[in-house]
Amino acid sequence: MQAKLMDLGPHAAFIWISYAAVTFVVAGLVAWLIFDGKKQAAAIDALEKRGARRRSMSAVE
Amino acid sequence: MTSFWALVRRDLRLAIREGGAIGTALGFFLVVVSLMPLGLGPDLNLLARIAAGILWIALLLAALLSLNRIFETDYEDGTLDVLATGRLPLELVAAAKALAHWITTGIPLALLAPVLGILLNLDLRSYPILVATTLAGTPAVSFLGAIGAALTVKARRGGLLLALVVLPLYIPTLIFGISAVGAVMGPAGMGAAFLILTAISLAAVVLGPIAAAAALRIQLQ
Amino acid sequence: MTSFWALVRRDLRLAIREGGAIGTALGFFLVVVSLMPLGLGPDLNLLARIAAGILWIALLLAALLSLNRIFETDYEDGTLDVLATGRLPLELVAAAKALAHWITTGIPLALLAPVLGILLNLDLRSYPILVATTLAGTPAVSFLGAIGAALTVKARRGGLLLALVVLPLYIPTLIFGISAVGAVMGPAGMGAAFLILTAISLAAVVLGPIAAAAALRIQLQ
Amino acid sequence: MQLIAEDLIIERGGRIVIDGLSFAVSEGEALVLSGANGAGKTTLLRTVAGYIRPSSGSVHLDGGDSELTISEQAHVVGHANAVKSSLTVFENAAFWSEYLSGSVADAESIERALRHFGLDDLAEFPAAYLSAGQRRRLGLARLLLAVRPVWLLDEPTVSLDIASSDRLVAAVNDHTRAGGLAIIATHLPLALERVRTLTIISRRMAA
Amino acid sequence: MQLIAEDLIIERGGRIVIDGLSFAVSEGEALVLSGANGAGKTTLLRTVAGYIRPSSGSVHLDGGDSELTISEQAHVVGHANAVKSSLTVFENAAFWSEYLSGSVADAESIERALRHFGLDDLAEFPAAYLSAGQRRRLGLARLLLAVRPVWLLDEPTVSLDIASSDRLVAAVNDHTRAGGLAIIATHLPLALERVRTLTIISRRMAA
Amino acid sequence: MQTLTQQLANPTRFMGLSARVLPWASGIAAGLIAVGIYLAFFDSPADYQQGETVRIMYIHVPCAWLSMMIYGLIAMSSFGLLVFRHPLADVSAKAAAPLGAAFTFLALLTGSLWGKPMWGTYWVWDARLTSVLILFFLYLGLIALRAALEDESAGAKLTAILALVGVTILPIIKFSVNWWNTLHQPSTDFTATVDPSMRWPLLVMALGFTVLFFAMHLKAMRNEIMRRRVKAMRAQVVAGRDRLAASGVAS
Ligand code: HEM
Ligand SMILES: Nc1ncnc2c1ncn2[C@@H]1O[C@H](COP(=O)(O)OP(=O)(O)OP(=O)(O)O)[C@@H](O)[C@H]1O
Ligand SMILES: Nc1ncnc2c1ncn2[C@@H]1O[C@H](COP(=O)(O)OP(=O)(O)OP(=O)(O)O)[C@@H](O)[C@H]1O
Ligand SMILES: [Mg+2]
Ligand SMILES: [Mg+2]
Repeated sequence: MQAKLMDLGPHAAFIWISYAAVTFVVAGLVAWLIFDGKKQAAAIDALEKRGARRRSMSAVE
Repeated sequence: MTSFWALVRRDLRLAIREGGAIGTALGFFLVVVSLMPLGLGPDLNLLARIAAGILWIALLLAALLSLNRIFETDYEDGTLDVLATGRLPLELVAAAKALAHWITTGIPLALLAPVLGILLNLDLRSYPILVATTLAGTPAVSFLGAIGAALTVKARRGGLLLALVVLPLYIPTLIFGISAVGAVMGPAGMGAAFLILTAISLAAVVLGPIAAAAALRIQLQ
Repeated sequence: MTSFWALVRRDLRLAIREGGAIGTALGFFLVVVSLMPLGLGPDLNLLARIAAGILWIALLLAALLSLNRIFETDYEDGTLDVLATGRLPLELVAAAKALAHWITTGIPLALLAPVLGILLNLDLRSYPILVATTLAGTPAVSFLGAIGAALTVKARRGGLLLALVVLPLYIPTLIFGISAVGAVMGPAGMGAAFLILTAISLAAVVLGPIAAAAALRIQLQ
Repeated sequence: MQLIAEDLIIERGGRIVIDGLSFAVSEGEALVLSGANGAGKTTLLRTVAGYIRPSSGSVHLDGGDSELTISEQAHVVGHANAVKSSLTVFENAAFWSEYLSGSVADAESIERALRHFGLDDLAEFPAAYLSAGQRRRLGLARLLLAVRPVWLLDEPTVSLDIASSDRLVAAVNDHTRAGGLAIIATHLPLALERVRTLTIISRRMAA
Repeated sequence: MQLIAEDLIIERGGRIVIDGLSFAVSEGEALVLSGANGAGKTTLLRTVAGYIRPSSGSVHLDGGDSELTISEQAHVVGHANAVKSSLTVFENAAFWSEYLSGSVADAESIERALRHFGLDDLAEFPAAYLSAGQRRRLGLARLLLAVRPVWLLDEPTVSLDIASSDRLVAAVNDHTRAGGLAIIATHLPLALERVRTLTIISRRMAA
Repeated sequence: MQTLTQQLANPTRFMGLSARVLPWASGIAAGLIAVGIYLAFFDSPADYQQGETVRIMYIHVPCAWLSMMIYGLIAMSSFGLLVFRHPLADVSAKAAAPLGAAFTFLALLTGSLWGKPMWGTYWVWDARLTSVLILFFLYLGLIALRAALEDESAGAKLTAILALVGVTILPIIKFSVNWWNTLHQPSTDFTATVDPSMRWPLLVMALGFTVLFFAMHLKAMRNEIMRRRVKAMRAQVVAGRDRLAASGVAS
């Protein structure tokens, strides 16, 4: 429908699919990052309630 | 049966922890399927024609790469000895391990089949049939493969040897597997090939564990 | 260097005793080459066209099936610990093992190349070039593969994982290997592809052991 | 219940290792196998467990469940521990409990077994993190995870510290006191109750 | 010659196992490491051998060949034996002799090493045929196949019968008498000469 | 500069700093991309050769650039881990891998979708396309290898080695078009060749995507640090119950 508004020629579908795919993937990544962040924060809270001291990350090696 | 499912669950868990299992299998299929054109030349018509072959070759490869260790690790760390003292007959032990193997390679391939379909420009309506064919044929690969794996338990770097032993067993599956997929893609629809493929799988599910268990008993001595 | 050759000889001996080595490799190549028509359909023209691809795919397959255990068995039975106490740098240990692997898979393939040539009706005079190309390209497979094998030593059923890790590294070899063999078979003769292939192999022979040794050091901890 | 071996002749790799051995172990009794390296202790145990078929003679269990083979009524702990490195200690134990008893494991009995061998602290760790002795203890914990009348132990004290050895001895004593029987191959003196010793003489080497 | 460890702090899997340990072992001396399972004996030995890098502190060998690392001057015998099943006993020994000494092995010295550990009768057998103790002895035979001043032995007596244990003790005594030094982790009392004991206290478990 | 790296080296400082930067970065990325899209669709002409499909360029090229840039970042982080044992280096490498895989996938996808109208096919096996595909597989290999290894510190270092081995692919991608004749556009010094009317939207989009990645990477690193904290705290809780010396847990 947009395509009629804005004439993108015979290959409009390719353009729309490209932009849609990028939007979809980026949105998915962002959603995952936010969800994951919430999950870890909740886990830290729960552990603090159980009495674990907050400490900096366990370093690699 | 508790023992049986306990074993299946343990093997799935090990597969996930030790080799990434389903994710790795998917990645592997993706790489192999997209590498084939490199080996065979980038002729799209040709590729479409041999799509079924590519599907099955990727599966056989995954099987050969993952089967060789299914009994070997258990043998080496003493687990097989203890498994043999269970009330579960060794035949069912072998069946449980083959089943776990099928779940970690056959199912990912079935999941990937539609993706491959897209690459090959397949008709949307044929996806369910494609998936069904893959699911029907792949058990044969795992259960026949178990025989080879059991036979080569003690040949410590037996990858090539295992391949040499099982590839001949795979030939019927390969032939009918390819023609079943081909039939799906062509106009004929699901046909005799699909039925034969299912029959082969059923036979493999029954006979594979029996042969594998016999081989394992000898290796335990 | 005594240590180096002692290690190469031991690995060859183990390969022969444990997996049949050269015989198995030859058998394996034959089976794969004769299975291809099953997977791809029996079109002789087509097969001739993709002969080079078949040759290389068979080699990669053999490598994937045999590489995964080259460091793993040594790790599991404690040999790697002791190898590390030798005066031979771990880089040369890795190189020795990769060399032994090349001898047991690369050389059989070179031996088999003329047989494949017969199957494909090749001109007799091109055999030496065909063999030379195979010999020039196959070291890359073993030495790059050693990196993957070293990285996956602890992933106990790492067959698929190893494949996923090394296949991307193999792609340049595959591309130039195929075009080098293709050039041999076609009118162009040995060309740039052959030189690039040799260059890749040389780079792999130098870099592979370094990366593999770094990975092994980490696994020894 | 009595485990009886009659006129066993056992070959390994074409050589006769055990030549005409008979013995019996009764309920409540432990039999210690001793003998030099290579005398045939492991071979004998694996024959009793049913892995190796003797060239002649037989092993049978009088008074056991006649529908089951000896190996189905026995715990076998061999040189290898049957421990999976990538599972946690608890997962390892839970699997064997479920597999060997054929019924879903309850966490408490698993924890009891782990506690007996001092592994309760380590329950959530991957078995890859265990030291050699801890790993051996995990292998031994199997003995307490399912009730089986016959215990076949091949050098169970390997890698164990003194405290753990004592715990093993206690477990064996409990087992025999409860009417089980055990055959144990070992090079070390163990403070077992109700024990007899069978010394296997090597047929080929003085060393 | 003296092996000196200073202020070692060693982590495994994110946990500190050895926390600030210093010790020294001189020429002609054997140090026995004892301690409960999981105390950190293997960890310490592997750190001395250079496999594990300590989080802090250092290990060095005074008076050794300064061009070589400690591990290049040491024999390491760990829990695993580094024996290849498909090679014969002699081939196994010959390979290690050649590899570790860097020169072609003469059959006689290999046979001497095998004889010391009572393996000469088995020289032509594939190692797959060995019993557990015989296999361990083959692993130990490596000690006599190349001359190295430092011996790092992790529970060397596992699976050995009494006669073989004595032979091992004799080998260690010969080694220290000739000016070598040894660090030996073990749970069993060994009749060594010139020995000191270092008991590692487990940081985390009583059991 | 010295102090900045030092500040960043400390995970706690990093958490504080990144918490302040993150909203700004996200906002700037959203703004730039919005402007970029406006420019791309309403303020730039169709190409005289390629017609309207040229608008795919405004996402294809940023994704393609990012795919390489992210791999470069992973390689640098890996180097930092292996050589300097920088505590955040591995967090950075681990966080970047899935993002890199995603952008590489998008570069491949948008490229194919552009290829169909331009070249008449979705895919050709030419040097640039193949090398980007290899890059994608390398990302998959990095992710799979790390996932398969139980021991996190060994896994980190092994993955770093693989990343450094794979880095040889970057120059191949970059120069493939110049070394071999391919269908694909050569890397241009595009200030010179691309018309300003297309240059601006492309630049804005490229900048927007880069900032977007930067923001996502920060967030992913924060998540990873928290994940490690959770793990350490879990071990600590277990330790408390089981007499496990609390100081034994790494800090
Ligand atoms: C799957 C297919 C494709 C892949 C993997 C791909 C990959 C890439 C990569 C990696 C770059 C960055 C190059 C650099 O910075 O040097 C790039 C840039 C570019 N691509 Fe593609 N591409 C694909 C298809 C296409 C198609 C079909 C077109 C248009 C006909 C196209 C046009 C461009 C243009 C114009 C640039 C910018 C070049 C520059 O000025 O640096 N690409 N592509
Ligand atoms: N798989 C095998 N094939 C052939 N011979 C074997 C095999 N296993 C063991 N033997 C031989 O059988 C004999 C008995 O071995 P066994 O393992 O039973 O000894 P053991 O008493 O358990 O010794 P150890 O105290 O060292 O464990 C040995 O001489 C050994 O060489
Ligand atoms: N690979 C590893 N990863 C993490 N932790 C480990 C690892 N190996 C050992 N540990 C832990 O480090 C501690 C010391 O182990 P180590 O193997 O050094 O003990 P040990 O003194 O040799 O015990 P044993 O007498 O049982 O051989 C143990 O608590 C163990 O759980
Ligand atoms: Mg024994
Ligand atoms: Mg130890």
